[in-house]
Order: sequence, then structure tokens, then C-alpha cells
Amino acid sequence: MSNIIIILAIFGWAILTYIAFRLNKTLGNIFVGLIAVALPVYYFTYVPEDYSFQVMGLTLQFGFTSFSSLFAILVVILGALTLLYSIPYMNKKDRLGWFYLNFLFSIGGMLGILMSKDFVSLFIFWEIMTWSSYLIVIFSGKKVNKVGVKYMVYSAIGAYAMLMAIVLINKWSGTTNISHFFETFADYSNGAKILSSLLLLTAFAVKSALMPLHVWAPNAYTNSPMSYTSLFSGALSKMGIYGMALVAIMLYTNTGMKFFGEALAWLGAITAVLATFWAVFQTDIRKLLAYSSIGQLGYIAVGLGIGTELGVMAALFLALLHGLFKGILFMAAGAIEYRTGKTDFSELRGLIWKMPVTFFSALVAIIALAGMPPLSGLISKWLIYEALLSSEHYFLIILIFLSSTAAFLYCFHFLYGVFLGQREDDIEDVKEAPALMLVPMVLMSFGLLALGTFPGLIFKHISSSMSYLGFNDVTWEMSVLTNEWGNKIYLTHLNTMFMVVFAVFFVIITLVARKKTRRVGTKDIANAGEPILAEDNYHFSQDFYKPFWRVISPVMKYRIETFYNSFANGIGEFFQFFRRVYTGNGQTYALYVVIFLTILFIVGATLI
Amino acid sequence: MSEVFFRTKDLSTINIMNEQDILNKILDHFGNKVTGNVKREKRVELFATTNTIEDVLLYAKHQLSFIHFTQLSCVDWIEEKQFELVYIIWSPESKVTILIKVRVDRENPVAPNIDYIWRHANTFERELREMYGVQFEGLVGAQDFILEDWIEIPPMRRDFDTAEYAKKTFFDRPGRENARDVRETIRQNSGEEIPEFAKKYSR
Amino acid sequence: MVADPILYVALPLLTAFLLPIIGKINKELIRIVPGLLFAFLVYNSIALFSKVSATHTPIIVEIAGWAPPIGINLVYSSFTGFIATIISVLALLVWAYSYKFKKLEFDNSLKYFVLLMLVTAGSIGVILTGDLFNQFVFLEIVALSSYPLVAFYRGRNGAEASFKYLLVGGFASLSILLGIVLIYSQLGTLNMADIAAHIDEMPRNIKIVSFTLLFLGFAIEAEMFPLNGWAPDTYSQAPGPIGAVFAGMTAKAGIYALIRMIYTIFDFSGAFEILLIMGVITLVVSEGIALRQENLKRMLAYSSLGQMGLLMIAFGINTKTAVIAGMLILFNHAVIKSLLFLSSSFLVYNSKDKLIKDAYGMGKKLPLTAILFGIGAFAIVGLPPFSGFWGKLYLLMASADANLLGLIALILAVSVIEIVYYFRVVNGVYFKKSKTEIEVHKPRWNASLAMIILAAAIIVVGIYPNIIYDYLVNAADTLLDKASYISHVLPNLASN
Amino acid sequence: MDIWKLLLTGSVTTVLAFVVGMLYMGLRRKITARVQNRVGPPIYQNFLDVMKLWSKKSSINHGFMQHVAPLWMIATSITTLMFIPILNNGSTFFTNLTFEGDLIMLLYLMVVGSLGMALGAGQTGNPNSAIGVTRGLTQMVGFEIPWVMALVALMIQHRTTTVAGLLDVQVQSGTWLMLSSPFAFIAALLAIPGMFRYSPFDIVGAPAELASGPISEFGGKYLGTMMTNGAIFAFVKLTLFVDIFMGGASNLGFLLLKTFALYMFPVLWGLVSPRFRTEQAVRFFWGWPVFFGVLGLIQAAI
Amino acid sequence: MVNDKESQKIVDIIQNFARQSSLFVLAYGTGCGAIEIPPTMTSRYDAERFGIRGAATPRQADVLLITGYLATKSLKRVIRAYEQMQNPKYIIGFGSCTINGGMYWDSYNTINRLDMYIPVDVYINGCMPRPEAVIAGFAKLQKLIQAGKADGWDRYQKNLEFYRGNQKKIIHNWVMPDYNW
Repeated sequence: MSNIIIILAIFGWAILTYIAFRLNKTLGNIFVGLIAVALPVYYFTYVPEDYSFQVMGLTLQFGFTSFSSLFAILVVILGALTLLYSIPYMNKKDRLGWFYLNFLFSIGGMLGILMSKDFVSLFIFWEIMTWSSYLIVIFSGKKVNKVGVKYMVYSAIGAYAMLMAIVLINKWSGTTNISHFFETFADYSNGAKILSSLLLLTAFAVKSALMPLHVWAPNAYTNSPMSYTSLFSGALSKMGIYGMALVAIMLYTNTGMKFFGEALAWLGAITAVLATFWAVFQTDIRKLLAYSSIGQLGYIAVGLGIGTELGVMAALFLALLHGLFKGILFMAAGAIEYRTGKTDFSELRGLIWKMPVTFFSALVAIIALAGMPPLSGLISKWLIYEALLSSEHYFLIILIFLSSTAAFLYCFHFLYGVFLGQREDDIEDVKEAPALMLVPMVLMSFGLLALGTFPGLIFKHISSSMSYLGFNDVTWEMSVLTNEWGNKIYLTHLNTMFMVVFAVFFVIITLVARKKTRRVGTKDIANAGEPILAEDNYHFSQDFYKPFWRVISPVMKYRIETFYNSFANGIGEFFQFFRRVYTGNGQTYALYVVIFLTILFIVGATLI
Repeated sequence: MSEVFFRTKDLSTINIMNEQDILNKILDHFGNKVTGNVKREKRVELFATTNTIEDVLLYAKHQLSFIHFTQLSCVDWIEEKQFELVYIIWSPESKVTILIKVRVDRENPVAPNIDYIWRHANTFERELREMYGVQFEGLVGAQDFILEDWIEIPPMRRDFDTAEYAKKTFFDRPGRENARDVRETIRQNSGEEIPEFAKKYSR
Repeated sequence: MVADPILYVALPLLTAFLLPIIGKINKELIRIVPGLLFAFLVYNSIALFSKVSATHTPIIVEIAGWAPPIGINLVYSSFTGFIATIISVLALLVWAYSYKFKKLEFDNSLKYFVLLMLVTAGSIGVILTGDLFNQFVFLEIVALSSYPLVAFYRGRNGAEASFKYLLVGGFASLSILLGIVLIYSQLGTLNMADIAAHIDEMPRNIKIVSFTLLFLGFAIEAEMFPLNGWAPDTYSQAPGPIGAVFAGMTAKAGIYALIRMIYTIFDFSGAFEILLIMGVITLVVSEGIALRQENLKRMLAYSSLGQMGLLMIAFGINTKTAVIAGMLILFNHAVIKSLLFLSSSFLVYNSKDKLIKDAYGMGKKLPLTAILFGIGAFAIVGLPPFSGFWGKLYLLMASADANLLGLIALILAVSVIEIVYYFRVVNGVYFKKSKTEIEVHKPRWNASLAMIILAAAIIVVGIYPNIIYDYLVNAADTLLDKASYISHVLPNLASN
Repeated sequence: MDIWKLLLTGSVTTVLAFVVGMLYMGLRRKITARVQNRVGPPIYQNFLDVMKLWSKKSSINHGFMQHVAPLWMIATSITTLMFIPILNNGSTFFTNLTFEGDLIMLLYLMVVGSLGMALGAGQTGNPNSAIGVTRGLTQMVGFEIPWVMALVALMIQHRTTTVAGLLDVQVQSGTWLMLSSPFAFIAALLAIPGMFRYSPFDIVGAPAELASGPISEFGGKYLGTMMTNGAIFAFVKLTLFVDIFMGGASNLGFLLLKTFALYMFPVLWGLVSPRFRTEQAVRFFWGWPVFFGVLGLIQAAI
Repeated sequence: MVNDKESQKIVDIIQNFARQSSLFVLAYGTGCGAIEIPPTMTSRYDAERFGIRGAATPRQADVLLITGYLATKSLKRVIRAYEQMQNPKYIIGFGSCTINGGMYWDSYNTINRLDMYIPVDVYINGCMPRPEAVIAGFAKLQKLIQAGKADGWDRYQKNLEFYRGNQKKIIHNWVMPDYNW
């Protein structure tokens, strides 16, 4: 019972929070703060119990598995931190009660998905999550149709694919129990195997924004408030990964249908490459991060697709890690938006002087995102490469490498465009973000730092959850990574070495000519002797990667969005034709009746 | 004016005219507002006023195919208390250069802006504004063009004494007065020999 | 108090005739008396329905004491009772909603309530009766009272819509009547159970012809494509609550007649397929047309036609799950579409053309109505935890059981289209700025209460559908069990 | 791991790398001069340059990131150096941390410096620096692909991801990998000039166009650190390449010989090439080098 | 660090040696003298053998080479470039225009004596001086540096008032940042 209580409590609390906000803003904020604290505390202390009941002749079952609890950790931690972050971030806006209602509903929906043991309850919570996130996507009231409805339509396509799979599974196996489905999956006919797995993969691919179905993601991530986007990209998209992992791995272990895994891996790789390329050319920080999210989710799909032990480990590790660093980055973007009201690269510059803490959190996140030592991103990248190498995916690894190298481009663009470059007078009154916004970012940065040297902290959970997926005896060490060929890297040595050399040279370079080292303003630059006037700003923000664009533009011209749009228009036009049937003329209608009668006679005479 | 402006003649149909024809055409068209003479071969001189100069230029450009604006210069007739603006245009058809001279008052030098006829006239006008102080009505462009922070009278006016100004503003190096070899002076001042290899190449 | 199926028909008819006289006593009574009547009908339904679902045997009432093959009888089974309950509750809510309707002056309200009662009585009569000709009569009552309701506002458009309805409805009546005549000429009986028992005796040709004629007539009332040309006009021209009445009552009566004919009277197995195919066509075409509608009422009307298509599909599949799904959809359609019609009529209350554009920006001005409309939209596209979801799920499960994979995909694709046009409207209501200044008409407490009850029903059933699940199973059993229907109505026949 | 021994051997390796790298760069200047019919600076000229830069009496920075950017680079270079086997004869003196990392890690470790540089350059506020960085990163996307293709081919073929493992393969078989996997070698070799950013791939820091690009605001001790880093990193890259493709070296003499021979390739190529624009450079790398990389992958797969 | 005077001397000698043998030149190529720089640096005269090479920006440069006349407008840029260089830094005035105005001695717009505005360590005379003369000038500068006498940067720092006064005399609209070391 205690399982379902956590969700019902969240939904109930959501409504209470709504009421509290109607009464008083401060009271509402207190309610939000309370649940942000209570959620992790409750989650990490309660004893899980299974629970089931009957609805409409269907059995709904609830209970965490060792696999889903891994994601639940992410949801709970990120949910709590984003809630805390939201309190100052959203403070100036209206309709807060509505916002938090949906916020908590989507957290509840996610936890519900994770604790659903049957498909129907999974679907119900999936849809609750979808519409609550949709309501937040359109919360700002901007681009509601262009972005919001698009998001809802793609989500619906995914969800309905899942629904179709559910009813088919229900028919084939007589129950909607998830584990029963996977156990009996091997007995299905080939068509059933392919159909059900394809439908489920489609469903989960939409949420995790895999390539042909990613179209909604950039705009939806951009349009929702940043405090929610942290959760959206960090945790909500992981629900797709959760389902995809289940399906992909179960397919592998039960049937050995390698083709699906390969296809998934290739899709993931293409997603990673194209999304990264798009991210490189974005001019809005939120969009950049959104495309980057899609790319990272592509990596995860690759890891799941190859389906070896290292691959799945990499995917799960990256899934958690992505929650952390993309959480930080979206929060940083939110902090910038909160303080300056701008998100476009052409308007932002030099914020490191004003928001150093935000900068260093973002820097840590970016280093992790780019996969550089000494942070934890290296581990996820390393695991993916080693998995690809040992499973001999020659070309996938090249694609992934292309993507992650191109990722440096947007990483630099983000840091430079926002934080570095010349200072401008209009940021003079910008202040560092409020403490409550910084705390989540800094906490997560520490998490990234710790995981960079001691990934074992999270490998512990991953190995136990991988046993659920059929990988028993996953070996892991606190800070040593081993690939399938027995090659190891010692993270402690690597990171200590780096830090020590860094520290030694830091001392040297700081001490040499210390008294004669001056810090000058960013307008004091070597500019062919021309002094930069107060009204000038030489920040580089236009056509940032023009040469790169010239190289890859032949490929990037083709966008799948155009195809989708023309398809949708085509449907509209097609039904416009039918609209002419309803002429509005009574005689025509009478004629229809006669014609219908004639046809019915003919059909009836032959058919009945 | 707009009539003239928009009705451009097809260049291919124009007969190649000599200097006298051009002069006659202009004088016929403008009557007594413009005077002029043929100075020498391929060169026509016209005298216009600030009121007629735009019409003359437009007429010459669109009717007589003087499509090339060569230069706009200025002469300081300080004795007559006048500036003379010289508009130089040239036709690729007849290969004739026309100098159109316009006198403006030196005390209040104002002339019409013609950079809508030729875009690059803007540059000449800004230069004249800065160097002579001639004001062109409605001229757009930064005030500081070549000179920065100039606070004296415009330097190309004849009443501006540039040597005196240089003496006053910049520092003269002693020894500049006679025409002695500089190396001699340096040797004298610092007592240093000219290096051997430098001697080889010295005159 | 007494509870009897006969009261469903008798009381409203009686009250309808007495209402002008009552109005002479006190004008306020004109508004109050129908309410009392509808409240009684609701009580009647609950009492009867609990009895039926407890005993699992239908209540059969023989009018004037004649035994069924000869006399007219009313059959109140789990199936018919369920629909009758929905209709009566809906009638009560519509009354509550239109009590103190602004445009209802004394004369108007008299007409309005009389017609409302006639429609209710007719609809319930169609559902309860066990006699084919009697069903025709009730259908005519429904139709005849619907025509003036459509033209209630006396405008040119209303008259035109009403005339179209009249024209097509005339065809329906004619064709039903012909069908009945044919059957009577062959079998000499009009009782449904009796016909069903002796349908084998009919010559095949005449059976087909009569079936075709009846099918055509009922299909017109059930708004089947392409016979539903009248429907969008009537929905959009009638007063707001009447849209709900059409969607919740008359259309239900039509579809019921169709179902009863196909399930019970005739024994054509191909009929189900025809129903299924026509349902699919109706669904796809109507929803597709709704996609680009600019008129809010018409959009809702086309959506309603689509729902009718869904119903036809559900009953066309002809399995138990499918019938349960059909009942659920019937319930959802009645509740949700009524809510949508009722709330949308406030959103575009003072607008002349009832365009979607005119509802823009109403989210701020009419917060309650807008949120209720939003709930309706969320429910009708089948998002959990609203009741629309269960209907859709069951329909899909039924299609899956019948191996209709393409149908599943089609229904889901149409649902996506539904999402597009409904969410556009909801977004517009909340986030777009209205270009023209339209005076806002706020719902009174009675209207709000009616809508809130509907919304509450949506949410409650959505969260805990078990409360109606058992009734649905009973109803499905009852509908599918043709033999027991015959044996209940004609106990003598079985013993023969 | 004996930490004191690591300290000793690590320092010696670093000094070796510094000296060799500096001399190579001096040689490059000398060779360039000779090719251009000049006398050229003395071979030790770069030591003087670094000394001069370190003895500058003042230096400026534009903020913390610029202050730490050179450190970031040099820490990267030295850390990378520690993970690269200098000799292939199992000499414990130059082992350092060789067996505690692998090639994938090295690939990522080697770009950390670029990020540090990029951030430092970004904070200076000089647009030329940022433009240079974008060009550098773009070019990196170009040359990393053939380079990684070559490495992947070798790694999968020999089923090891460590440099030491690849060295062992060559020592045991007695054949250099450049001979047994010629296509991978060609792909990697063509990527080398890009890594060194020598002409024709020197648009990143083109002095006349971009005022030396990313380093345009670095002077004094910062520039000195960067030049030091450049020397060490050049040695790192050359040694890594020699280890992977040319069988490593059993003593320092061979090491110098092989690395010098390898170093001459980008130097001499650069001498006779004009400058590529950024997109031309990327197109170049994604052309023939990638083609050879694909051939190498196919060879490895077969 | 090293406080002892004797050892400081040794350090100075070493440092000065490094400084004199590695001169990064920022060429301020305004006048006609700029055309003399390419032959100086390329194969005919090859200044690189003395450790002289070009620098792209003032931050990296040691020597500011002013090749010819300076208009008042370009003087501003020269001062700016000079102030951005890192100590120790040297200036070579190149051609007679920098010495006494040369042929522009009476122009309203070109300065006459460069050393009144920024501290010049070495003048190379001639109009224009040939590359040999340029290299001779550099050799002279190297000698001065080794002897520790090339202290123009120090003079500038100490007499900043004087130089600023002269500069501001012709640059009326003073928008430059302060010289802060």
C-alpha cells in the first residue's frame, strides 16, 4: 500500500499546493518547499511493498523493481532540486498554483510510471505525465499552438502506439503485466514480436526524442519555464529511456533479435550526430541545450541498442549523469534568464563577472557533458566507446565520436556566448542568482565532481538494477573502470595527477611576477591600438560556426520537420475535400439519402 | 526635376557629340541660368549657381550620358571672399570632361547635397566639409572624417597658417634649421660612429 | 413512491400537455414543474435500475393489459435502463442549466420546456418500447419536437437548418414506416421479440428490403455518414443546451433503434460489418472535417458525429467487450459532449457567428466555464484519468480481440486529429487575445452546477470506473442475449 | 605505485619532453629558414624565447579563466605524458602511469587543454580569440575523425585499447603497425598536420588575419607557459604516434630518430603549402583521410 | 624570491641576455617605412637569425617599431599599442619623420618628435633607412638591453605626467583607459 500512497500523496499535495497558492503566495511556497524536502526523505526511508487492485476487469499492479528504483532516485532527487529552484525562479510569475499543480502531477506521473508493474497503469501515469508536462509547456502562453499542440500530438502518437501495443499484448497474453509479457515474449509469433516491440519502441522513442520523432523536443524544452525544463530534459525524457531499456534488453535476452538493437543503436547514433550539429548552430541558449539533450539521449539509445553489459551500463550511467548535468545547465540558463531576461546569444555576454557561481556550476556541467576528465562525463563516454569497441561496431563508434567532438563546439558556444566575452554596461546591475537557485546547481556540481573519481557510488545501484535486466554479476569497482578486454583505467591516478600538476603550476604562475600581474577589463584588448569606446562591444556572437555550417549545410538542408508539416497539411487538405460533401443544401442531403439507399440495396442483396 | 530624373535616355541611341554640341545643348536647355565655354579639346567649362547645379548635373547625367562623377573639389578665392566648388563629370560616350564651377559665399558656405545623384559624392562632400567648412544641406555622415579632435579653423583654408600651427602644436627638434646631414648631427650629439656595414651602403 | 417504466413516457407527455395550464396559475411554475418531473424521472431510473441490476431480469410492462405479441410493451432491462438513466439524468441537468436561461422569456420557456419534455419522453420511449411501430411513433415525437427546437431562435439560419432536418427526417420516417409495413405484411406482428422469433419465416428478399429501409431510417436518426448532413446545422443553430440534448438523447435514441434492430430483430451477420464499416467512415470523415472548422459549435457537432461513428464501430464489432466499450462510449459521449456543448455555449454566448476566434481570451473572463470546457476536451480525446480514456481503451481491446489491427491504428490516428483541434481551441481560450470585443455572459449558479456535476462525473468515473463497470457488464450481457430477451417478453413462446 | 618514484620519473620525463619538444621546434624554425634560403635562428632560440617571456616584468590577464587557461593546458599535457609509454623495452624508469589508462581516455584527455585554452581565450574579450577558437574547434572536428578511425581499426583488430597493448603487439610480431595496417597509418598521418596546426591548417592562429587568434591576449608568463606546453604536447603527440604506429623505441636514440622523422612530415608539408580556410580544411580531412580511414576499418574488419 | 643584490645581478644578466636575444617586434606600419620590413625579415637580410621575429599583438611584443610619420590620429593608436605591451618594452623610431618630422615638419597633422610622446630607445635615421640600417638599429637596441640601459618603459612610467601632458596637448578627446603600471 505504501507504494501507491507516495503517488496519491503527491497528487493530493499538488491540489493542496494549488489551493495554498490561491490563498497566499508565501504559504504556497512553503508547501512547495515542504514537498521538496519531504519527497527524498520519504523515498529513501520507506519500505517498498507491492500492491494491486482491479479496475474495469483489469489488474493494476504497483511496486518498484530494482531497475525502476534506479530511475526513481533520479526523479526524486532532480524533482526535489528543481522544486527548490522553482521557488525563487517562478516567484515573479502569475498562476503559480497552476504551475506547481502540474509540476507535482508530472513528478507523481513519473514515479507512477516507475512503480507500475502492468501496462495499463503505466499508460495512465504516462498520460498524466504527458498532459501535465504539456500544460507546463504552454504555461508561458507563448507559441501555444505551434509548440504545445505539436508536443501533444507527438506525445499522443507515442502514447497511442503504446496503447495499441498494450491492447495487443493484452489479447495475446491475456494480461497486461509487464514482467509476464517479457517472460512469455519468446513464445509469441514473429509478427507479434516485431509489432509489439516496434510499437513500444516508438512509444518510448517519442519521449526520449529519438531521431525521426524528436521534432517536438527543442521547442517544448525551450517554451517551458527553465526550472521545469531541468526536470523535463533531466528526468522526464528518461522515462522513455526507462521503457526503451526494458524493451530493448528484454528483446535481446529473450529472443536474441539483434536487428532491433542494431537499428536502435543506429538511430541513436544518427540522432546524436544530427542533434549535435543542430545544437552547434542555435542562437538561443535554451534551444542549444535542448538539442544537446536530444543528442545525449541518442548516446543512451546507442548504449541500450548494442545491449552488451558495458553498453547498458554506459547507458544507465549516462542517463543518470545527463539528469545531473543537463539539470545544472538548464538551471543555469534559467538563472541567466531570471537575472537578465535574455536568452539569445546576441544579447548576452560577460556574465562571469556577475554570476561566478552560476558560471562554475555550468562549467562543471559542460566539462561533464563534453566527457573530459577529471569529471564523470569521461566515464560515461569511456563506457560507451569500450562497449562499441568490444562489440565491434566500427562505424557507430565513428559517428559517436563525430558527435561528441562536435559537441565541444556548442559547449564552447554556450560558455563563451553567455559567460565570457566582453562585458557590457547593460549587465552592470545584474546580480548573482538567489541562493535557493544556486544551492541545487552547486549540489549537483558536487555530485558530478564526486562521481568523476568515484563512479562506484552509482555503479552499486546500476549493477543491482542490471540484474533485473538479466545481467547478473556485473563487476564494478569504486574508481577503476575495466573493459571487456581487461584494459583498465584508474580514475584516482588520472584525476590526482591532473589536479596535482594543475595545482603546482597554479602556484608557480601565480607567484611569478605576482606584484606586476594586473587584471584589466575586457575592453582593454589588443585591437590594433584602437581604444574601445563605452558604446562599442566587440563580442563575437553572429555566425558563430559559419565555416562549419558551410561544410555540413548540404546535409542539414534536409529536415524531417518539413516532411511532417507537409504531411499534416496534406491531411488537412484531404479532409477539406470531404467538407464539400456537406454542402449545406437540403436537396443534396436528400439526394445522399437516396443514393445511400440504393447502395445499401445493392450491398445488402449481395452481401447479406 | 523629378521629370528629368526619371526619364533616362537610352544610351545606345545617343549620337556621339562634340564639345560644342554638348555646350549648346546645356545652354539651350538652361537658358541664361548657366553660362559656359569650351575650354579646349574634350573639356567644357560651365558656370552655375547653387540653385541650378543639381539640375545641371541631373541633366548631364541622364540626358547627355555624363554618368561618371569624377571629383568634387574646392578652391579658396579668399580675395573674392568666395569658395569655388568644382564638379567634374565625364562621359564615356563622348569622352568629354565638364567642369561645373559654382561659387559660394565664403562667410556662409552652403551648397546643395548631391549624393543622391552619385553615392560616392558623399565622400567628397564630407572631405570638403571638414577641410574647408563648406556645408552641404542634409549631408549624412560622421563629423570626424579625416581629422580627429580638430578645434581650429578648417585647415585647407588659405587663411590657416599650417607652419605656424605645427610650430605651435608640435615640438621642433633642434638642428632641423640647417640642412646638415642628420647623421652628422647625431654623431655630434652622441659621439657615436656610424657602423661599418652601414657606411658601405651610405652615399 | 412508485417507480414504473410507464411513468417515463406517461408523465412527461402528460406534463407537457398540462404545462400551459399550469402556467396560468403561476408563471414560475413553468420553470419549476419540468424540474420536478425530471427529478422524478431520475428517481424513477435509480429505483428501477437498482432493482433490475439486483435481479438481472428485465422489467416488462404491458400497456393496457394486452399481452406482448398483440399489445404494446415496455422492456426495462439492464441495457435499456442504463441508457434511460443517462437520458433522464441528462434531462435534469439540462433543465438545471436552462433554468433562468437569459433568452427564455415566459412564452419561450413554455415552448422550450414542453419541447424538452417531449424530446425526453420520446427518446426514453424509443429505448424502452418493445414494439416496432411504437418505436416509430416515439421517434416521430422526438423528431417533431426537435424541429421547433432547432428553429427556436426564429432566425433565417435556424429555419433553414430545421427545414433540412425536416426534409431528411421525412425520408427517415417514410423509410421506417415502409419497413414496418413490409414486416407486418409478412409476419403480422409488430412486437420486436415476436418478429425476432419468427424472422426466419420471412422471405429473404423482403427481409433484405425491410432491413434496408429500417436501417436507412434509423441510420438517419443515428447520424450515420452520409446521412448526417442535417446534423451540423442543427447542432450549431439550436440553443446551447439543445446541442447537449441532441448529442445525449436523440442521437442515442437513433443509435439504440439501430442496435436493437441489428442485434435483436434481424439475424443478418453481415449487418454488423455494414455498421462497422459505416462507423469507420463516419468517424474518419467527421473528425477530419472537424480539423479545420472555424465555427466552435460546428466543430463540436462534427466531433459528436465522430463519436457516433465510434459508437457504431463499437457495436459493429459485436463482442461482449465491444458492447461494454460501446456502452462506455455512449456514457462518455452523453456526459462529455453535453459538458462541451453547455460550456461552449457560454464561451461564445454573445457571438454572432459562434466562431472559435470569438472564444479567445475567455479563459480570463470565464475561468470556471473555461476550465470545464478544458476538462471536457481532455476527456473526449481520451486522456486518463478522465472517463473518455476507459471507453477508448475498451474499444481498442475489443478491436484487438476481433483481430482488427487496422481499426486500432485508425481509431488512434483519429484521436490524434481530435487532439489537434480540441487543444487548439483550449489554447485559444486560454492564451490568445480576442480581437473583437464581445460582451461576456457569466453562467449563473444553476448552469455552473449542472456543468460541475457533469465534470465531476467525468473525473469520478475516470478515476474509479469500477462504479459503473458491473452495470455495463450486465447491460452487455442483456443486449447480446437475444434468446432471453425473447423469452422474457414472450414467456409463452419459449414454452411452445 | 611508489609516489616518490613517480615524482622522480615523471619530472625527468617532463623535462625530457620539454627539451626535446623545444629543440624540435627550434629545428623546425631552422629548417624553415634553410628552405627559405635564410640562415635562421639558432636551434636553441625557443629556449631564449621562453626565458624572455618568463622574465617579463609585468603581465596582464582579463580574469580568472585567462589566468588558469595555460595551467589547464600544461596540466593536460603533462598528465597525458604520464600515460604514454616512452620506451617499449619495459624500462621501469619511463613507465610512469602507462598501465593505468587507455587510448580512449587519452583521446579525451588530449582535448581538455583545448577547452581550457578556449575558455581563457574567451574571457579575454578579444573577438579574434573567439574566432580563432571556433576555427580551431571546427578544424578539430575535421581531423579527429580520420585519426579516430585509424585508432579504432587498430584497437578492434588487436583487441586492446591501451597504448602498451598496441606496443606489445608490435614488439611480439616484430612488425610495425604502419606496415601491417597501412591504410590506418595513412589516415592518421594525414591528420597529424591538423593536430599540430601547422600550415596548411594554421588558420586558427593566423597572425595577419586574426592577430594570432586564441593567444592574442596572452603575453609574458602566460605565453611562456603556453610555449612550454606546446613543446611538451608536441612531444606527447609524436611519441604517441610512434608508439602506436612505428613500434615505439627501445632506447632514447631510436625514439628521437623516429619522432624526428615523423615530425618532419607536417613541417615539410607545411613549408610548401598555402593556408586552407577552415571549411576547406574540414573538407580535406573528411575527404581522402576519411577514405583511408574507412579502408583501414575494412581491413580491420576482415 | 632573490633579495641578494649580487645574485640579482646575475639573474639580471641572464634575463637581459634572454631579452636581447629574443625580440618580438610589433611593426606599426603607417608610413612608407613599412615596406622596408619585409626585406628585413626575409631571406635577403633575415633578421630572424638575431632572434627577431614578428609578433601579432602588443601583448606578445617586446619592441614597437614605428615606421615613419605619425599623424595625430595614428599617434593615439601608437600610444594605445605601446601601453598594452608588457614590461620591459622598447620602441624603435624608424625614419626621419619620427625624429624631427622629416618632410612633414610643417604639416598641421603630423607630429614632429616622437620622443616627446612616448619614450624611444633607438632611432634609425634615413628616409627611408635600408634594412642594414634597421638591423644596425636592432643591434644597438640589443646592446642597450644587455647593458640594462634600454629603460624607456621605466622612463615612461616615471615621467608619465610629462608624456601624458604632451599627448593630451594634441589629443583633445581623451578616451583611453588609464595606464596602470
